[in-house]
Amino acid sequence: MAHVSNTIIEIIYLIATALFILSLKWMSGPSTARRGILAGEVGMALAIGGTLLEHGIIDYRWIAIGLVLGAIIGVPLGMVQMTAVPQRTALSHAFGSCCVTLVGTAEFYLRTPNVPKFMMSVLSMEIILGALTFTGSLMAAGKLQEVLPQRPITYKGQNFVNLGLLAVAIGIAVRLVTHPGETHLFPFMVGIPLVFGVMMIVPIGGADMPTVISLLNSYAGLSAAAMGFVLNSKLLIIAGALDGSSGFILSVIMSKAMNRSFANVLFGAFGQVQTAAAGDTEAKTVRSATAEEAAGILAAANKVVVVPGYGMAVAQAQHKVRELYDSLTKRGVDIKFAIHPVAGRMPGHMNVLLAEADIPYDKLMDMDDANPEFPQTDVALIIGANDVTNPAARTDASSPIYGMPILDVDKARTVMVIKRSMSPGFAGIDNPLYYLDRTLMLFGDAKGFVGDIVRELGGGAHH
Amino acid sequence: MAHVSNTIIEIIYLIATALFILSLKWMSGPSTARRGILAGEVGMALAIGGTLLEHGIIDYRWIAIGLVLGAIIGVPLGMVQMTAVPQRTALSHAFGSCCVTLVGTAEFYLRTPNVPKFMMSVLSMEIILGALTFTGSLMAAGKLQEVLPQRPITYKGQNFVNLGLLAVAIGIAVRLVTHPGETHLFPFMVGIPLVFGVMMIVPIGGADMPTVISLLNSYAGLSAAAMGFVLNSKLLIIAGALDGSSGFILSVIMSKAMNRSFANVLFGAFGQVQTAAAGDTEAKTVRSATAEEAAGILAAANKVVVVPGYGMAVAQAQHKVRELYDSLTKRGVDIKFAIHPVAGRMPGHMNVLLAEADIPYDKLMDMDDANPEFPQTDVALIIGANDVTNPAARTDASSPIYGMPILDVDKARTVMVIKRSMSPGFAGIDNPLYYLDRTLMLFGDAKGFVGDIVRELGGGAHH
Amino acid sequence: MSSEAIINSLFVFMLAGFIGFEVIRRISPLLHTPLMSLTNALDAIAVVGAIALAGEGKSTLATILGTIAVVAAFSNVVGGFLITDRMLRMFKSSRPQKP
Amino acid sequence: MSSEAIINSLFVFMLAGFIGFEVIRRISPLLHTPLMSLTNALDAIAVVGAIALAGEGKSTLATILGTIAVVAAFSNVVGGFLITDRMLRMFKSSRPQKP
Ligand SMILES: NC(=O)c1ccc[n+]([C@@H]2O[C@H](COP(=O)([O-])OP(=O)(O)OC[C@H]3O[C@@H](n4cnc5c(N)ncnc54)[C@H](OP(=O)(O)O)[C@@H]3O)[C@@H](O)[C@H]2O)c1
Ligand SMILES: NC(=O)c1ccc[n+]([C@@H]2O[C@H](COP(=O)([O-])OP(=O)(O)OC[C@H]3O[C@@H](n4cnc5c(N)ncnc54)[C@H](OP(=O)(O)O)[C@@H]3O)[C@@H](O)[C@H]2O)c1
Repeated sequence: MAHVSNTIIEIIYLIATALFILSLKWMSGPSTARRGILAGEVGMALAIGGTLLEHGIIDYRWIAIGLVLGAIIGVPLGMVQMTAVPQRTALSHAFGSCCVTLVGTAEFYLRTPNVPKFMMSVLSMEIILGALTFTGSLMAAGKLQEVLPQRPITYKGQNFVNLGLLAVAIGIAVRLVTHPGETHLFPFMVGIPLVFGVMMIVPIGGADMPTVISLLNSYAGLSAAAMGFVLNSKLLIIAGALDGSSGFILSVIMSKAMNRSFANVLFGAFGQVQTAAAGDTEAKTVRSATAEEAAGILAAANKVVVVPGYGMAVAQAQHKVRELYDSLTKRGVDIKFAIHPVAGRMPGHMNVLLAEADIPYDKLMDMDDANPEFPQTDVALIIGANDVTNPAARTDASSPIYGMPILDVDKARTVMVIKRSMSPGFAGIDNPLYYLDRTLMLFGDAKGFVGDIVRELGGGAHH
Repeated sequence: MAHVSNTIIEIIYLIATALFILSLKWMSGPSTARRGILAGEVGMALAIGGTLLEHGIIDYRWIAIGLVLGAIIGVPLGMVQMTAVPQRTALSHAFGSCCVTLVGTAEFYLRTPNVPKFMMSVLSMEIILGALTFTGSLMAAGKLQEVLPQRPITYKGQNFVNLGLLAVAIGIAVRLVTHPGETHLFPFMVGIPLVFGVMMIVPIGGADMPTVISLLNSYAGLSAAAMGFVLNSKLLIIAGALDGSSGFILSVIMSKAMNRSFANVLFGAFGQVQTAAAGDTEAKTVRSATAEEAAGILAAANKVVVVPGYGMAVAQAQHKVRELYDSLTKRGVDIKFAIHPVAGRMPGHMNVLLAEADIPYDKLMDMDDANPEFPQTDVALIIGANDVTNPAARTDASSPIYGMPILDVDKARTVMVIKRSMSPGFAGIDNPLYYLDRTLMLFGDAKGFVGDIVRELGGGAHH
Repeated sequence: MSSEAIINSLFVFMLAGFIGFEVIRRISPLLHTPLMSLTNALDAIAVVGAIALAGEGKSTLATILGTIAVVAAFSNVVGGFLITDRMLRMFKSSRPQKP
Repeated sequence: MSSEAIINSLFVFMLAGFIGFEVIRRISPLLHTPLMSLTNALDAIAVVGAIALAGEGKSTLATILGTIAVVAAFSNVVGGFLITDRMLRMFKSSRPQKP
């Protein structure tokens, strides 16, 4: 009987797994994505339900308490502002890997001293990855939320210390694999990675966090998969593998689009981004314009392409941008949006913000669709974007972002750039785009300036 | 020890499986396809090598004999003419399912009378699917090779008889699941599906075979997967599942492109294609032309699109077509090929033939790329194609192929059709295209006629 | 943990890895942010392991750690699905959306 | 055949099915014919089962059937790879082919 119903539970897990896979398949496009979530939710419900049926379980009180508390914490985590999504993501990685680490620890103390070699190796992997992801993600969240200093903190021999820590942890793991009885070693195998997680993030600038996060994402997936090996749960192995590959692929995409060597990312993106001295800026001259003039040019245009960037996010300007979109559309101007894969601070950042402001997603073009359009574009309106529009990536072999694929805004007839100053963006380098004759700088906060333009347009703009 | 080395063998299988999957991934495009084969070959070598290492094996003589004989038979099967590929494919399905059936039979007699229920059910599935695929594929091969009568043989209550047979076989299987000791029933569980396989193909016209073949392909895959369940071999399960889904997807593609209900295919494509009376043909008039005139028109054209079909295959005309391609290209005419997904008699049939004749594959357009081109095309030269160019599919709701996606050759300025007569194609229906004013019929054998055109072009064609 | 169980797990891991790559690679950049929060929620399936620990009462330590682990993981389940759903609700098309 | 083995097999089958669909669906029609012969060759992996039968000498019947099965399956292996390779050799691009 017990036997049979275990089989039933396994079959429930099988179905849950299939639903998880379908859930990701359906995320492939907006039209099926909602169905995707549903599949994921049903799968999760089945999996949890199945577990609750398991025979080993004798006491449901603690489980109940845990679930209730979890829900209570989860709801606010689900309701955060869209602009807070990056740190929220980091935080949830921390929670996930916390769970994995705790389970791993408990499993060890339950099984020691007789833990088979393979089992002990995956267990160690689970715990080391889990622990460093836990503290690492917390640090990342802290930096993104700016409760921790954004700027990289570096000191001599840092990499040496960090890698040293990791080596020690692995050494202990090896020892435990051969002598699983030496329980006194175990706390170090948990503790040292916890420290390493912190040290690993310390030298990384806040802006680099997104890449780190999705890397931590794949670590979290791997540790979950390792946990699956330990508990011999295919469901966990598969979920972990899916999560791991997702994180991995996203970090590859990011590092490619940021033109950073992938190795550089894989090894925790040590070191900070080089800040080129933007001293020679004063030399060259830029043309700036007022909201009134900008509104006039926009109203006169047939085809406008808006290029949003990190600045729109920090300024929370997306709703004003929506107003701009409306009033220009009303005037019969064809207005579209060009989204660079790493515009903003996380993959798809701009898409979510614009979607939040109810801008239809079929008006959003990705880089490959957008670039052929710029030559026929009257006005390219850049709102708080910088690096992703930097022509130096195409032309100047000495530039740190040389070779990074960018949006060819400089091909448009007129370029207008909304930003607060001449200061550089994430890559910390100057942008020759601003010194072109066809370029107009619109200095000011994205939200405020776009608001002004909208007002100008509202009050029957010129002609 | 034995234990360890079994693990090693399992790991070899793991690698082999990964290579099989990569092999299919790399088949996605011509540039990586060769690598795909290599991966498949290495995987196969590993798998066979691993098996030979297994401890159970005490006597290698029979294995050696089997492998040698297999190789001797395999080589000629690998060297057949490209035009013989359909029947060759059918034959290899027969061989594969023969192997599966034999193994299943042996396994039964080794394990009876104590065969667990689940085991017996998959074993039955393996044998029933295997057996019917075996004879079914042989029949298909015979019809395609034309050693068997091509035309469908039908009689009253045929479907009833066939489904009845299948039902009986399944009934026996059920009985054996509950009473695995009743060995006397077993031969019937093998024999009846063998008969069913024959009966299933009898009523199906030779031209329908390709669809049947890829359906049998997915059956073969399924039975192999079932065998994997019986032998508890993940390698087999995975290979079977891959093969099964491949056959399934191809038959879906075909049935879609042929505008046949997918159910109709799934249930073995029972019943034959309705042959519409093409009696009213004489009524309408057609214009025909000589090779000389055709050559003149082609030489004068800027853009020519060739639409090959089944006729080119039977006439073995691909090499002449290559000559035509060369001489027109030399004259600066832009000549391309439009390939309908179900042109010919198997998926990708035309692509292989044209590739055999060294026509570069980037000159081959699939339907979606080709159709927008026809309006700017001077001459659409149809060589032995018929149904895939039949405008009735767009216009005539009463036509059996109404709704089938076709190549819009009738949008070209001039249409030239090489075929031997006015007789219909696979779908057995008349083709209104032939009665358009812009259409010229070039009556003759594809090979001969194209040859004549080439000669005309060679001998300084008009102007 | 029998060596067969290990092999099984390796096979499953390998296959799941392939699926992960095939599927994720084809998700449109438009949805990369919701994708992150969805995989987050799915990964929180680790909660099943935690539940077992918290419920099987094998040792006080196990129960305590298990319970904390349930809290951590389940908050991800709830939060992850919630925010993914909220994000996707935002994505609207100007054309009537084909299902 | 333990129920656990069954479950494992089911998991593997399910995953492999997903991979099959994802991968095959994306193979260009250009290569559908070689695809057919390749899957053919791969499916002939059934030869491993046949080899075991023919070699383990559990019974005369098993040995005989096994040997025939080896012949049948291995001819597919050889023939399948051979013809697939021949076909793919034919596919040439007019542009220099990028690897
Ligand atoms: N998306 C990802 O996944 C990801 C991950 C990691 C790193 N990155 C990196 O982030 C960068 C993204 O490029 P990006 O062009 O979107 O941003 P960016 O290059 O970082 O430039 C943002 C610009 O916005 C301006 N800005 C800041 N606050 C503003 C406000 N309130 N109002 C108006 N403007 C404001 C800033 O100029 P002022 O200070 O003069 O206003 C700054 O130049 C890339 O270098 C990318 O590699 C992206
Ligand atoms: N590709 C697949 O996977 C597949 C599978 C199953 C069924 N089918 C079906 O097969 C058909 C394929 O369409 P199709 O246009 O390629 O072929 P088709 O519609 O069968 O027409 C072939 C034409 O070629 C002509 N022909 C035959 N021998 C010839 C020769 N020696 N020289 C010159 N012409 C010759 C015939 O006309 P004459 O007799 O007057 O010469 C016939 O009208 C479709 O109906 C499709 O549904 C395809």
